[in-house]
Amino acid sequence: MYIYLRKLFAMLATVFLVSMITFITFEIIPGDPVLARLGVDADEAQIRALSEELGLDEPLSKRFFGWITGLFTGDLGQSIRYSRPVSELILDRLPVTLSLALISMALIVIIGVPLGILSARYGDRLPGISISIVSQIGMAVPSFWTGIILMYIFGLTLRWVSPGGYTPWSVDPVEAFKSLLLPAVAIALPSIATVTRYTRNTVMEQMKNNYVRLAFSKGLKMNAVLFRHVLKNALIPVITVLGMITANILGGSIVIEQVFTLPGVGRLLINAISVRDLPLVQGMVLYISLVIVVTNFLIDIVYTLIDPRIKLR
Amino acid sequence: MERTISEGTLLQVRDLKISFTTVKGDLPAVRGISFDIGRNSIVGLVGESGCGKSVTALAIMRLLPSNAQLSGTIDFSGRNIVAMHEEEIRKLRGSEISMIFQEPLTSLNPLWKVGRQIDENLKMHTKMSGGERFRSVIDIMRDVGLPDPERLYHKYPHELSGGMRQRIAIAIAIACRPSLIIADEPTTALDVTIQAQILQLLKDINREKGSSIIFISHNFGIIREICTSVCVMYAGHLVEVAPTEKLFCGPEHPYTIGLMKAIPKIDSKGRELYDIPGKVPSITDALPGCPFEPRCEYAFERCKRELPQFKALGDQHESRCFLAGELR
Amino acid sequence: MRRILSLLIIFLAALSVFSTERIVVAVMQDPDFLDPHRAAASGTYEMMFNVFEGLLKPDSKGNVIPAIAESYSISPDGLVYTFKLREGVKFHNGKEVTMNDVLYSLNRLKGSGEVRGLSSDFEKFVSKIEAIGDRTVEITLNTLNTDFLDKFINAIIPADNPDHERNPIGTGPFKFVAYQPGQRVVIAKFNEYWNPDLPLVDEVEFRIIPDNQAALMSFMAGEVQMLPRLDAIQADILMGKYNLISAEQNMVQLMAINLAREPFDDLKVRKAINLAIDKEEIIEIVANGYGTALGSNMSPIMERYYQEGLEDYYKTDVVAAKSLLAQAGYPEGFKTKITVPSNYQFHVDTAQVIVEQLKKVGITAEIELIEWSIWLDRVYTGRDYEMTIVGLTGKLSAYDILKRYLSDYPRNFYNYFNPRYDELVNSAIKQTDIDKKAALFKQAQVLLTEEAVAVYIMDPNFIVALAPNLFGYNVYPLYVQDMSTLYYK
Amino acid sequence: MKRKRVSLYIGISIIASLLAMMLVSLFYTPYPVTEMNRNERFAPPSAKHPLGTDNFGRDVLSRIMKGSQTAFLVGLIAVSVGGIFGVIIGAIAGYFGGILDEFIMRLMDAMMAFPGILFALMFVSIFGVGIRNTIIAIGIMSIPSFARITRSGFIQHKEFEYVKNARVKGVSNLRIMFSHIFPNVLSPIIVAASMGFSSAVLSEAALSYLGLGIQPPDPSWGRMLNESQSFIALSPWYTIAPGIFITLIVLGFNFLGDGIADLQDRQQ
Repeated sequence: MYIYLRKLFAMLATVFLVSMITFITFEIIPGDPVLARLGVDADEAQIRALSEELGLDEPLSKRFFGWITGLFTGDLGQSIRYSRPVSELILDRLPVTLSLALISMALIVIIGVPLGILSARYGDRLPGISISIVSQIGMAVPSFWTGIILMYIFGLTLRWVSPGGYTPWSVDPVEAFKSLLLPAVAIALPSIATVTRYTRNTVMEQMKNNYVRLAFSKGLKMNAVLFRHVLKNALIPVITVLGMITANILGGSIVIEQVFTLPGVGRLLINAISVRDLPLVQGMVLYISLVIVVTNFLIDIVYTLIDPRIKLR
Repeated sequence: MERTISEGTLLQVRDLKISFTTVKGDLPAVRGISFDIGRNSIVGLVGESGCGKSVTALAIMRLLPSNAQLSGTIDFSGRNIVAMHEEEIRKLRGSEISMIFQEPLTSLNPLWKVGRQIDENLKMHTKMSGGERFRSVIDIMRDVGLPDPERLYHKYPHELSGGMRQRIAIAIAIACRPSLIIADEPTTALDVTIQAQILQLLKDINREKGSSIIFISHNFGIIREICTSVCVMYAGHLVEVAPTEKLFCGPEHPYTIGLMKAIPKIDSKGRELYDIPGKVPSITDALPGCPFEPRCEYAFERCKRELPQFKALGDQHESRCFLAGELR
Repeated sequence: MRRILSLLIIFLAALSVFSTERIVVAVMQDPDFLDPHRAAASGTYEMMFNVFEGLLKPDSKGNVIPAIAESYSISPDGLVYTFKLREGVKFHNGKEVTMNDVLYSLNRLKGSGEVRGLSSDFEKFVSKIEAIGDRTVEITLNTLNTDFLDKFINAIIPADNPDHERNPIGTGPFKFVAYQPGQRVVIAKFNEYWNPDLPLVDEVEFRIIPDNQAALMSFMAGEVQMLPRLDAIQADILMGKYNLISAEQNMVQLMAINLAREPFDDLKVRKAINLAIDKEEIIEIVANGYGTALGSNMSPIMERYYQEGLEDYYKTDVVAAKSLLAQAGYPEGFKTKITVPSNYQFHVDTAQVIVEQLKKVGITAEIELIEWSIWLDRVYTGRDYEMTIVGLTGKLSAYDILKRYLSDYPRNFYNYFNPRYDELVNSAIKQTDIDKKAALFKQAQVLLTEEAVAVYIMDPNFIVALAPNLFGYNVYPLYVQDMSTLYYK
Repeated sequence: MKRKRVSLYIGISIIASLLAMMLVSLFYTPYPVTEMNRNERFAPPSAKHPLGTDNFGRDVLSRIMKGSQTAFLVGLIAVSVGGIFGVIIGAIAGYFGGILDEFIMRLMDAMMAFPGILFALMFVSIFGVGIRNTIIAIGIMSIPSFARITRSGFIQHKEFEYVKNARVKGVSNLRIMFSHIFPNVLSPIIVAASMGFSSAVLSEAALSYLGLGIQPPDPSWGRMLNESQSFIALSPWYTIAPGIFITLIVLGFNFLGDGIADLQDRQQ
């Protein structure tokens, strides 16, 4: 039980570290949130009113601890740019980014892993070569370029999906899924290729082991050996890559949300940074670091589930 | 020399050739060997590493890599394994013929419980229900001398000692009561005390379960301990076949004689160890005549040109040498 | 029974969907404030123009016409403005507009007691706001400001509304429905609008799509029916298939020159730069021809105050430019930097054309892209730049446009301090006679041109694309989308 | 066997040709890279302009050639910065484990969680604007991915016999890590490198949007891809050209990496 406590502490330490860096960064990079919001035509009286309301002149340490204490009561503070609670803004857009991440992660695992195994099995023969070439190209194509092309083909010419239109899950799940599928594919494509290559490499490596020969000597078919014995052993490095891919998906979704005009957290983050909306950026960095820290924690857990030799340290 | 199939023979190998096609051309690993495995006998396959004994074993199981070429016949109770379809031989693997490998640590799947790895065999080849299989696995584990099988069932390979892991491998091999077990140097990686227990175990299995065993090793001491008859291999050829005691008391082929001399004796303290001159020919060397000719003391002109045939020396003792029977 | 009832409701709702006429408009940014007195960004007024009205409101010609006020009069000395309230004007919450609301709104702008006002013009110029009976209000200025009339388009809002930001209430043709940050602002028809025959559609959604390529795609796919501020290049793509309307948008794109920096304090250098730059080429390459060349800080759409002919004052002349540079002591030219905000591709492209043009006279200009917030901080406030390109959105009052160059203007980032110019502009604002006032503003423009304070490039035309069946769009000389006159046919 | 060398040859040929183009562009391009031509805007690919012209009438081929300098610069420096530090950090964390590993991994999580764009903004505001600093920032941003992959490789391999044997023989930890374990962990790292390369080239594009990447009018493939986006309907070739070249250079390094990894595997 002690291990889990230590892990929890480590996770909180990371989140605290990231939040502190964010605060310090905002002190370093120039740019005044009040002017960024009101723009060039702002009237002096309006600038004064907003600056007083935001209280930006308080010392850094006071604001940081104010934010931390607020954290415990679940209050992430007020967004400077939108004058709304940060938590409300994030929760409003979380479903898009989360469902986008989940769909693309599902695509990556469902397509990437089997493809990797197939290309490992038919290594030198035609299917093996063609899979690896396609996966190479998939990895190389810039994701927002694929986004534009997909949008062009399915949005404008084939009209299967309405570009720029996003219907929330609560309104119409089918429509919501349709509008998220294309962007999810654009995000997933490069990562599918990566997972395919990883799985192929690790499966081929595992095939050299003696336990594979033992499995064959038991009279198992090739597929049975691959999926019952080799796959589980080959999954460990693949899962590490999946951990890393979560970070790419979060990063990738920023660009893809822009191309498909999806109201996700990614776009909000870019916007918040450019208008120096510290509380909002802080809230989102918190959310992103939680997602990453939790995913990595889950990965460590999955390691121990798969490989009894590895203990949770 | 034609051999009739007597009902006492389980496996008959006739003129088995195995070569591997590689970028550097075809490498002949086994250059035509013939031998028989009698029912519930333990036959030793012995020779220095690289003589083709492991490849022969894998050939019997048809587990050679895709670039291997097989010719000749391996007759297993009426059916030629070499000609079998993959589906056919696959049904035999694990049920009729099974195999034990050398490396206990790496030959078990590290991520599976040991019990389940035994159970998989039963699942593949029997119609037993889950409960029956579990009880059967426990019995088998007890047969191979594993303490407290109920607890051990749920352990993982890395939690067991080398000896115990090899016992699990043996349990896997005997799960479906195969008629033939191929043991490829099963005790080499174990220390002496455990080695003796494993050998005793194999002997018990052979006696009680009636499975014949092909025991592959380079250690004559072990061979003498466990085998009923021995085939000596050299550079892809079979050079001498004989019942165990006959081979150790009266080896006929120069190579076997040399090997016997090389075995250090208790009373040979202080005397220089004998070593066969020269080195084992590489797989790519063409060997027109007798393969052992370059290192043979008794070699003469004819040995260079012609490959000697087997000469029967009575009581199933044969040697592939022109001077067979005249050397001592 | 209950099941049939619910089916009926769904059916009715479905029916209403068909009958409600909706227009989806693509806009670039979120509103900065929904509270009208605190909103400053032009992008906000563009939308909320449909929700709020002041005592007066602008018409499509750029004049101010009565709205909540029925009529108005200005005292001979130009100091006292008297407004007579219109009968039966209602707020979106159904309540009638009372004198108390008018006073509350005007005082909120002027500020009362220790609470500072939200409009520095009201704070500076207004001395007294007085109600006469419950239908007339009188506002007295402390000094003469003939452009002050335009200030009365500031919104009148209900005094008893606790949260103007989350729940904005006005008197305009549309009432506020919802705002989802980063996604959309939705407004709907206000049935009790004082002008009964407006608006013509039931609902308008301003959908926030910052990426102009994505906006174009949504428009072509029919997701969006109106695309204001179309990218000039994209206009060619839509030409013919959709109806496009383009006009000057009263915006001045200029390349500001930091007069406090060597060598730009020398008039000859600034003249040379103006002579080197070919505005026609910039308009053709960057704005795809959709632009009107300028000579000074005024767009021709402000007809009454616009000084013609200044755009040809510096006819492109490389030889003359080089000789001027030589006279100023830079025969070989010099190196300089053009700082441009990175998120305005239009200005970035302009800078790239200018770099090529300046090369011809020996000036090697390097482009330095900086992020918008840094630009506001370093250039607009800190005045730490050599040359920069920016677009200033138009205002109804000429004074508001030209006051940026006054010596005492806090954001005079040109560092232009010319008492002659101050005198011209400050006296113009005091001039009640329109013609005299216009003449003074025109002289001020000539001064800016003669002194080459900046390079006045163009008024980039405003292009709006409308769905084929959408009609009734009026172009305004300022950042406004009047949705009340639009209808489907 | 044959297939392994095929990917090596494809990789080498693609990279060689792109490298040749880049070297040529150092001193010759068909047209001056920033020369505009008013009446040849959006010209389709022709003999005169093999890849057509952009919205300023500039020759796209010349800009692609010049842009290749940035692509190689950004890709190689970023991947080497990220790779070297990432692998070292990952190796230490994976090999030694314990508290050190815990600390390093938490630091990596923090770096991964921190938005890259914010980091680049901060890095550049401290160390000054310029393509050099932007590239280093991109490099630092890719350290966590290398570290994580190397660590997982080291964790797995340190359990193997050959490592235990080396320890028993008294070989120093450093030698074990870098001459024994590292070669066995090379192939996943190479895959990470090619992945790092492509994301580096694309982050330059994203950062150039914030004014941090290559300053115009100098071209970079990322920026060209970004800017050409709004002309996709009018002159699709202007969008396709940078897209293809970015794909090509990443593909080239992928195949190269794949080939090296396989060659290296086969030697064992």
